[in-house]
Amino acid sequence: MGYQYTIWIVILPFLAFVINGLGSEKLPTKISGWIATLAIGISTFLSYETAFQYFTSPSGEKIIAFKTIWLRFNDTLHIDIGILLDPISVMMLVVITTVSLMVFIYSQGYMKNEGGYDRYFSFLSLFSFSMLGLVVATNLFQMYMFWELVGISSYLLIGFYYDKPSVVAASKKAFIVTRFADMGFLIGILMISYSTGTFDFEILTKPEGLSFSTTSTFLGFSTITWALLLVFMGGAGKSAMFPLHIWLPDAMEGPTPVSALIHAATMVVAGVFLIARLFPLYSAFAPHALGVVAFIGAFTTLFAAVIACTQFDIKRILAFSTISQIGYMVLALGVSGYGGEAALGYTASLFHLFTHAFFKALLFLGAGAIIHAVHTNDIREMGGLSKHQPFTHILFLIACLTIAGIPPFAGFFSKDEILAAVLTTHPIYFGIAVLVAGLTAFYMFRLYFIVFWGKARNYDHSPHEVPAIMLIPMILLALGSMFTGFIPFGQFISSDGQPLVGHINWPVAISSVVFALSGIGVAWKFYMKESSASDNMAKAFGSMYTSATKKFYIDEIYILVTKGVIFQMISKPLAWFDRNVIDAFMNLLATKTNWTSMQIKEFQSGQLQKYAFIFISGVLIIVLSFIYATR
Amino acid sequence: MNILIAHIILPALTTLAIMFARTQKQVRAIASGGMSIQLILSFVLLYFFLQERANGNDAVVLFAQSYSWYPSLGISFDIGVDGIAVAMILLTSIVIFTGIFASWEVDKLYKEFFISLIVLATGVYGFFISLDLFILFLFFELAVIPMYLLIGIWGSGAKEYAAMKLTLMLMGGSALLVVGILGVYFTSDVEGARTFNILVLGQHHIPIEMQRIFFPMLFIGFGVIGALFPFHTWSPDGHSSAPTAVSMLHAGVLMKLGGYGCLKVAIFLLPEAANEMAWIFIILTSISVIYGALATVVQTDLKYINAYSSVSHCGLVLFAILMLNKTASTGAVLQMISHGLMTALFFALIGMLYSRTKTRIITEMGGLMKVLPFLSVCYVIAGLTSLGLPGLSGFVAEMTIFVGAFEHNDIFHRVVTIIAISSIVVTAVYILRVIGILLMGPVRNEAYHDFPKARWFEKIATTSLVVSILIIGLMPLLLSDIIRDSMGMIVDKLVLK
Amino acid sequence: MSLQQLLLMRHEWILIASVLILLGFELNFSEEKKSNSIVVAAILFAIVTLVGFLPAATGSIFGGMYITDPLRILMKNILNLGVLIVFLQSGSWLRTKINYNRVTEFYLLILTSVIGLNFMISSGHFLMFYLGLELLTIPIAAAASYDQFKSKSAEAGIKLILSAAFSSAILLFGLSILYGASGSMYFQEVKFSVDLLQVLGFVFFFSGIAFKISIVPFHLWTADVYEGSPTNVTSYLSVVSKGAAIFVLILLLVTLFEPLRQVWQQVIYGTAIFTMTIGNLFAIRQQNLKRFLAFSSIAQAGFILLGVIGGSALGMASVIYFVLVYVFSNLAAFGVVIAIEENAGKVNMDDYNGLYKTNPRLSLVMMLALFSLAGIPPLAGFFGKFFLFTAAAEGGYYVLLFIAVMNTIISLYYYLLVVKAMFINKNDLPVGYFQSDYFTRVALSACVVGILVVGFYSPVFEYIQKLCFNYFNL
Amino acid sequence: MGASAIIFYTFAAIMIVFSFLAVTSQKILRAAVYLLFALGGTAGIYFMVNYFFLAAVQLTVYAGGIVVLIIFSILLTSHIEEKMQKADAWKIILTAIVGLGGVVLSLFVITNHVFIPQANTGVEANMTTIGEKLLGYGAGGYVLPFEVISVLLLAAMIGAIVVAKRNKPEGNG
Amino acid sequence: MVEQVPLNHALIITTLMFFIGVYGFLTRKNLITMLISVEIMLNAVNLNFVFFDNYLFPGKLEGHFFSIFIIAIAAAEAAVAIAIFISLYRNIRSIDVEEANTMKH
Repeated sequence: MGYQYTIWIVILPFLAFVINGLGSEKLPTKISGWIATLAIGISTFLSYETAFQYFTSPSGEKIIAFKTIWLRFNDTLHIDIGILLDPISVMMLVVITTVSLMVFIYSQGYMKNEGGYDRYFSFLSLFSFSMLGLVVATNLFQMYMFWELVGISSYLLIGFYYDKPSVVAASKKAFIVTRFADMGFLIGILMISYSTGTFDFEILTKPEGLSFSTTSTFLGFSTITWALLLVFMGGAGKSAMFPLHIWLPDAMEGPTPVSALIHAATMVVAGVFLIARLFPLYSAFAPHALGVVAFIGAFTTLFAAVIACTQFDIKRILAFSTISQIGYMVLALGVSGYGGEAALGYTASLFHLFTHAFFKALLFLGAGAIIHAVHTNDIREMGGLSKHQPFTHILFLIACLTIAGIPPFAGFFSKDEILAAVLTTHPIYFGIAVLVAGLTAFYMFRLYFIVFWGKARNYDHSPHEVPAIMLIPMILLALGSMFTGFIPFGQFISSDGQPLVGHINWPVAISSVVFALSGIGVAWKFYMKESSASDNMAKAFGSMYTSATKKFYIDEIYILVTKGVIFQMISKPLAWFDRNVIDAFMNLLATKTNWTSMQIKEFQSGQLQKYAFIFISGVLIIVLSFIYATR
Repeated sequence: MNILIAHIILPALTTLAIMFARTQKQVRAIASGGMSIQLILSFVLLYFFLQERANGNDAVVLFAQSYSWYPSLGISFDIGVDGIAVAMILLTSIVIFTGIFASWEVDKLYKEFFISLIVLATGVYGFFISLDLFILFLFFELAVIPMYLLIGIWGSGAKEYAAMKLTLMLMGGSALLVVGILGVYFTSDVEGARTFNILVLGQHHIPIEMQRIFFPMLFIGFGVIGALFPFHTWSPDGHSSAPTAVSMLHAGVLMKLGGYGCLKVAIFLLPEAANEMAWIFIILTSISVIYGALATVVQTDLKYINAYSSVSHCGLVLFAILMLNKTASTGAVLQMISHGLMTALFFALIGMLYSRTKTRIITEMGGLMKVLPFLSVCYVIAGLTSLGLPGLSGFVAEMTIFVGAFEHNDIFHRVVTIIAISSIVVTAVYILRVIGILLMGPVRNEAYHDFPKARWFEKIATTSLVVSILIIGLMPLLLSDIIRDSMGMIVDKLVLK
Repeated sequence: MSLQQLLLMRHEWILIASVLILLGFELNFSEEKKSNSIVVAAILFAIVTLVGFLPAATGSIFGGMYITDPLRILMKNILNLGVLIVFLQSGSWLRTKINYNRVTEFYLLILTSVIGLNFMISSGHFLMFYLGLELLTIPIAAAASYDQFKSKSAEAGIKLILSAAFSSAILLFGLSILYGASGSMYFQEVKFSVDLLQVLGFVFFFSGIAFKISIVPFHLWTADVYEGSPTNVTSYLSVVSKGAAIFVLILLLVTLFEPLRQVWQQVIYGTAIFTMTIGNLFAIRQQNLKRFLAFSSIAQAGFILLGVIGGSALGMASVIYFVLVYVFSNLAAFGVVIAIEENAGKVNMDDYNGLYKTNPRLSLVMMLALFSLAGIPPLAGFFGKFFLFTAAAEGGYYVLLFIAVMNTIISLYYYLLVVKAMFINKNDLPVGYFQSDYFTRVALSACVVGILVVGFYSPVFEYIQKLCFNYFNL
Repeated sequence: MGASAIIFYTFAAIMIVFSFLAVTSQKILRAAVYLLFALGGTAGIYFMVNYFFLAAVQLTVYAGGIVVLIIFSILLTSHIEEKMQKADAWKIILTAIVGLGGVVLSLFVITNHVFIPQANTGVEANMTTIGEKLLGYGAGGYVLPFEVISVLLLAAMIGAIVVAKRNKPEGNG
Repeated sequence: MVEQVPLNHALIITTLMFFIGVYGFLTRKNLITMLISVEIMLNAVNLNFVFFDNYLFPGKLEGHFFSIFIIAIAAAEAAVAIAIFISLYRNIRSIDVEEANTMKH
């Protein structure tokens, strides 16, 4: 039984992109949306089919469904384009197509009144195509290519409302920051490929056949450690790990469905996927690199959670929550071992990735529904929406409960696994993780209480419930959030392909739930009714609070480095240098020639006798030099 | 008739026909017709080439012909193409074809304009097909000189200064070439009569101490036209003053003569010196790469932006060549082609935008995406090619170069390679900056709404370039393999330390 | 001495015959018909040129005083071509009222000068050489001051004849010393060797020829004389007279002064650098086109020395070939200058602004000529210059070659200045449209054909090359 | 020192002194006359070495022809009494340095050279020999230069006439 | 050959005379006196030829004939030169060499 049809999973969105892109001026607007949705719908169907077929078949082996040489570098290195099916890629296929399909359907309603409908769906299809291509990549370089494509489609989608300057800046920032990270990724790839002579995952994920020198080459790390760190840099860029997270909050300038798809559920977890993909390499050759990964994950999850507590833009809160949640996943990967029980972190991380996709997409779509209704992003201008948008309210609540890790919602299960994995290896990180669980519950319910309860505001026109076409995908996602937790994830996905039996670690579960509930309680206390408690709290933290609202000034530092240092102190002087030193030097050659010409013009004095004088002097000098030479 | 000769006869006939044309319409028709046939001819050449190779003809060059010209000096009209040349000829054909359409509306001395343009193209074709150093040099200069008139007469801004500077600097480079070529000619240990034939010279040895003298001359000589730092300063001024089609041809094709020459003459004929001295030029070129990119970041004139980015990209070409291995050199050729197409597209678009907005300062424009969607999308595609997006040609080229550069594992090569790689970030910065200011944002001026949409000839020009970029970007294997196969001859001579 | 032997001097005889025929015509033309001699002279010289190309016997007569061989015949033919073009270009100037009764005299002066250069090239004895040199110069000095009512013309004449007298006195001083050292004046008898006395004599002697070629520092008369003289005379001076001197220089150096090779290579090495550089530096800022071409021709002389210095057959061939190319290129440039000067009375570069608008053909000819001088392919000048460089490289003079190629950039700069003036610069009052006379057009067309064809038609160079090799192997 | 040597040195002294006077005299006509004396001295030396024909030519062509020509031209262009301006001092100094340098250099070279005389062929410079040689066309004959110089003289004549003869400025129509 | 006068002495005399001519040519302002200086130079050369002829190669007479021709040419040269002087004099009313400098640089 073959998997050849899987190629259509990838190709169909691409076709939708091409049709929508080329026919943008000729197609009726409605049609373009349906073409794209149809394409992704079929892809979704095929993905489920694949998943069913793959996970029900006995072997958990890697399957190459399709492969062709795309570009040859030298005798050993070549880029292939192909489709690799293994547990994580199949899982990702399901996640991506599902969320995509939901977002596509949702967008039909959400974007109805926006211009550039066809452009929107064309870019969205491009994104789905890139993301699908990324996860099924058979080799590092194919992954890198689609990685870049994902970046550019993200850029295009963030910049959808391109006539707003803030949008332009945000899209630019998103692309450049990730690009910077990708540079590291690329160098990492090159280093790995130089050592192994291949890009192929089939070989790279079987570390038995590889050998690396582990002698330290630079700053105490071995080459492979450096390479994997650089690869992680790429992942960190896409997954918005500290300090490369700055683009993600700004990326919320894009249309909200886009945020749901790209900046919550799919693209941002590409980094996690990347590390998971190369996990055998990491754990076999670069434990130090994994340590760094864990540290970055732990730090980011706390850092982002703290900031999220202080923000007022609904989408930014969600963005920071995303960062925080991805930090969780990265942390889990970082503490994981390879094979057996030690690899719980690996499974947990991907499990969280899976559940997170559903509830975070739901959160964003819910946020979209709210924004759609009230035409603002600022939660201080919202309140009492539970009356106006009952369905949205319920769905949003489900999502909040899920992310807070309240059983029996999916988030509880995945988070529990992560906490269990962390606890066994790093108690300090466990402390952070549990704290973050509480913070998460706090800021999510802060959001929830302010928006849906609180004091009702005076809206320009009364907010109303969103149409069915937007509600249906949300409902489906809510179902996912509620029930995916019961999937025996370890059965399907583990680091070494052997089934891993997950079971709930009760002490951990209880502590995390307690923290979560207390977070919710604090939020209820502060925000359910108008109260000054939150302000007092903020005052108590003082400068800490202020810097958290300012996102710890990371953006400012970036601006300083880019605008101040690179732009003002390097590029401008360089441009000046080019014009006024190098070019001036070339001009100087010319002007000096002219100048010399002016200086010697007196030799041609018009005086015959001077001519004769020079004549005879010339003769005599030549003679003299010969006399001198023969002496 | 040999298909290669047809490549230089056809432009010559076209110029002749233009001379006898009367109206602007006729001139345009003849020029576009001639260059269309030329384009077809180039594809035919590619087809024949592939067929020959498929039939197992593994000669170093195909379609070789030799007509003795100055037998006493060993000068003969030796022509022949390998894969690299075929690729470059294709590039030239595409760019000149689009260049004709991009200059559709030249109405001042249009006859002379098209004649000069096609003469320039003839020089380029001749350069790529010749196997004899003398002929090669002849065509090289033939390609450079029409630039003076083209910029001087039809240019804008400080055109006289720019034209003079460009011509003198390029001819300065070619002056070095004379010394280098003659040095190679006289010091090579060819038995019997001396020869200028590259292939013959390539099989013989030149004393290393002579190589040390002539390699820098040849490399810098070709490097000047390839915008080698610090000999690149003709480029910003020249491009900014040149008319559209000329910028296209110049950046698109003419600058490639440099890389091609460095590869096929300097390195091929003087491999030992190349090995020994590569590091000097690697430093220069890696400076070129990053310096050009950084200097681009603050430019505001569209043409300056492109000129400096060309410095960066062409620096990458030379950088790759100096890596002295098959992969990187293949990447260099790919980069030449990719950059040729991309920059031609850029310049074509800049010309089209300029004809509407009458300014090239990006800060004076904005929001063009709304009013000129077609051209803007093309511009974005060009930009994405420039920053190396997969699926477009730039990615293929850059990755091949980087992989090739990583085949060296000493610390020096690693460091310069990483410097070169870092340029892709800077590239992204300036490309997005331009797109952000120029195309995005609110429409800056109400008058923009009256702009004519893209016209048919503009569409032909841009579309053919975009399609070429896409074809290479999506299916690079064919082209890359053609080039790689021919690279062996050059690179096999290099004894790597 | 048989008639056959006398016929060896075919070139000279037919020239002398032309002089006599022209004199006869002059005596028989009425006052109003003087200008007919323009036609007569042109036809006569065309015949002279044609006859020169007929196959001829070679040998030496008058006890070795007169030598003729295929190489020398070729040289004479090349120069004859130049003279013919000068003749054709002179018509319009001679038809002006000021010259109404002095037409034939001009041709007579030029013709006698040509006789002189023929004898100089064919000389086998220093006396013949000297006589030829003087015969080449003295009539031209008179012709230089032909414009009686222009003080500049007289000034040019003075500068020419006095510097020529001075330089030939120095040449003679050197010659006398060489005579004292070697004991003979016959080329086939003298045997030089390297000692200081002969070096002294050689340097003095060399400066006399260098003066004719305008090699720095013996060049200073050039620009002034070129500017002041009637432009036809200037073109004769810059092409024919200079070409003859170059020819005789290479002939003497590689045979007679072969033992002094070390010496003259060093002398030429030094002077070549100065000649190229100074010529170019002065040419940069000239406004008067005649002066401009004067300095450019000085620079060209410097390039020619690159071919001389190797002293090889290839070098010799490249020099001869370059002179052939130079004849066409420079005369084309002068032809345009003459045409503009006669029709608009203007010789300044500013006056050429916008010329392409009104006189596109003339501008194109000028551009071709200048590009050929600058050595731009595919014009003949490119080949000429490349072969000169080849000759220098053959001798291993890479440093000199490097300086030379750097100089070509400067030269390109100022040639482009003129091109810029004609094609790019704007002008409210450009030179008006005019139609040149028939002869000028023929002359310019011939030059253009020469510029375009000589390079491509390789047998020309191959023929010269063969002759030079034969000459060397004698 | 024999008589002939004394006479020789006397002539030499006359030549040098009058040459010098000819190039320094303030009065132009005097300069011409001094030139005449110098040329005459030269002729005397020619007589001494038995080159009578040459001496005769020297006297007739040089002294008789050229000097007269010069004097005529002086009369045409200058006032005889007028004193000529002196050249600038720096010019004189520089020129003197160069001239002296030239003398020193040349004499240094010349006097350091050992001349080896050849055996006398016994040919006298009498009129017969000269006549034969001047019209001889074999080796040692000078008929060709003799003819060439006739062309030269013709050219010089034409040239001189063309330059010196003045057209009426207005022409004749 | 003059007995008891060594060749070197004779050559010293001619060299001196030659450079006196050079000196005159470089310093005299009047064109005619410049011509006179040239004549002196030529005369020195003539003497040189004669001395070499007479001392070193007696009986060959080459120097002798050379001198004759030099004299003839000097005459022709002088004639043309003077004609041009007169032409210049007509134009600028002066035969001062320093005033014949309208063309320069």
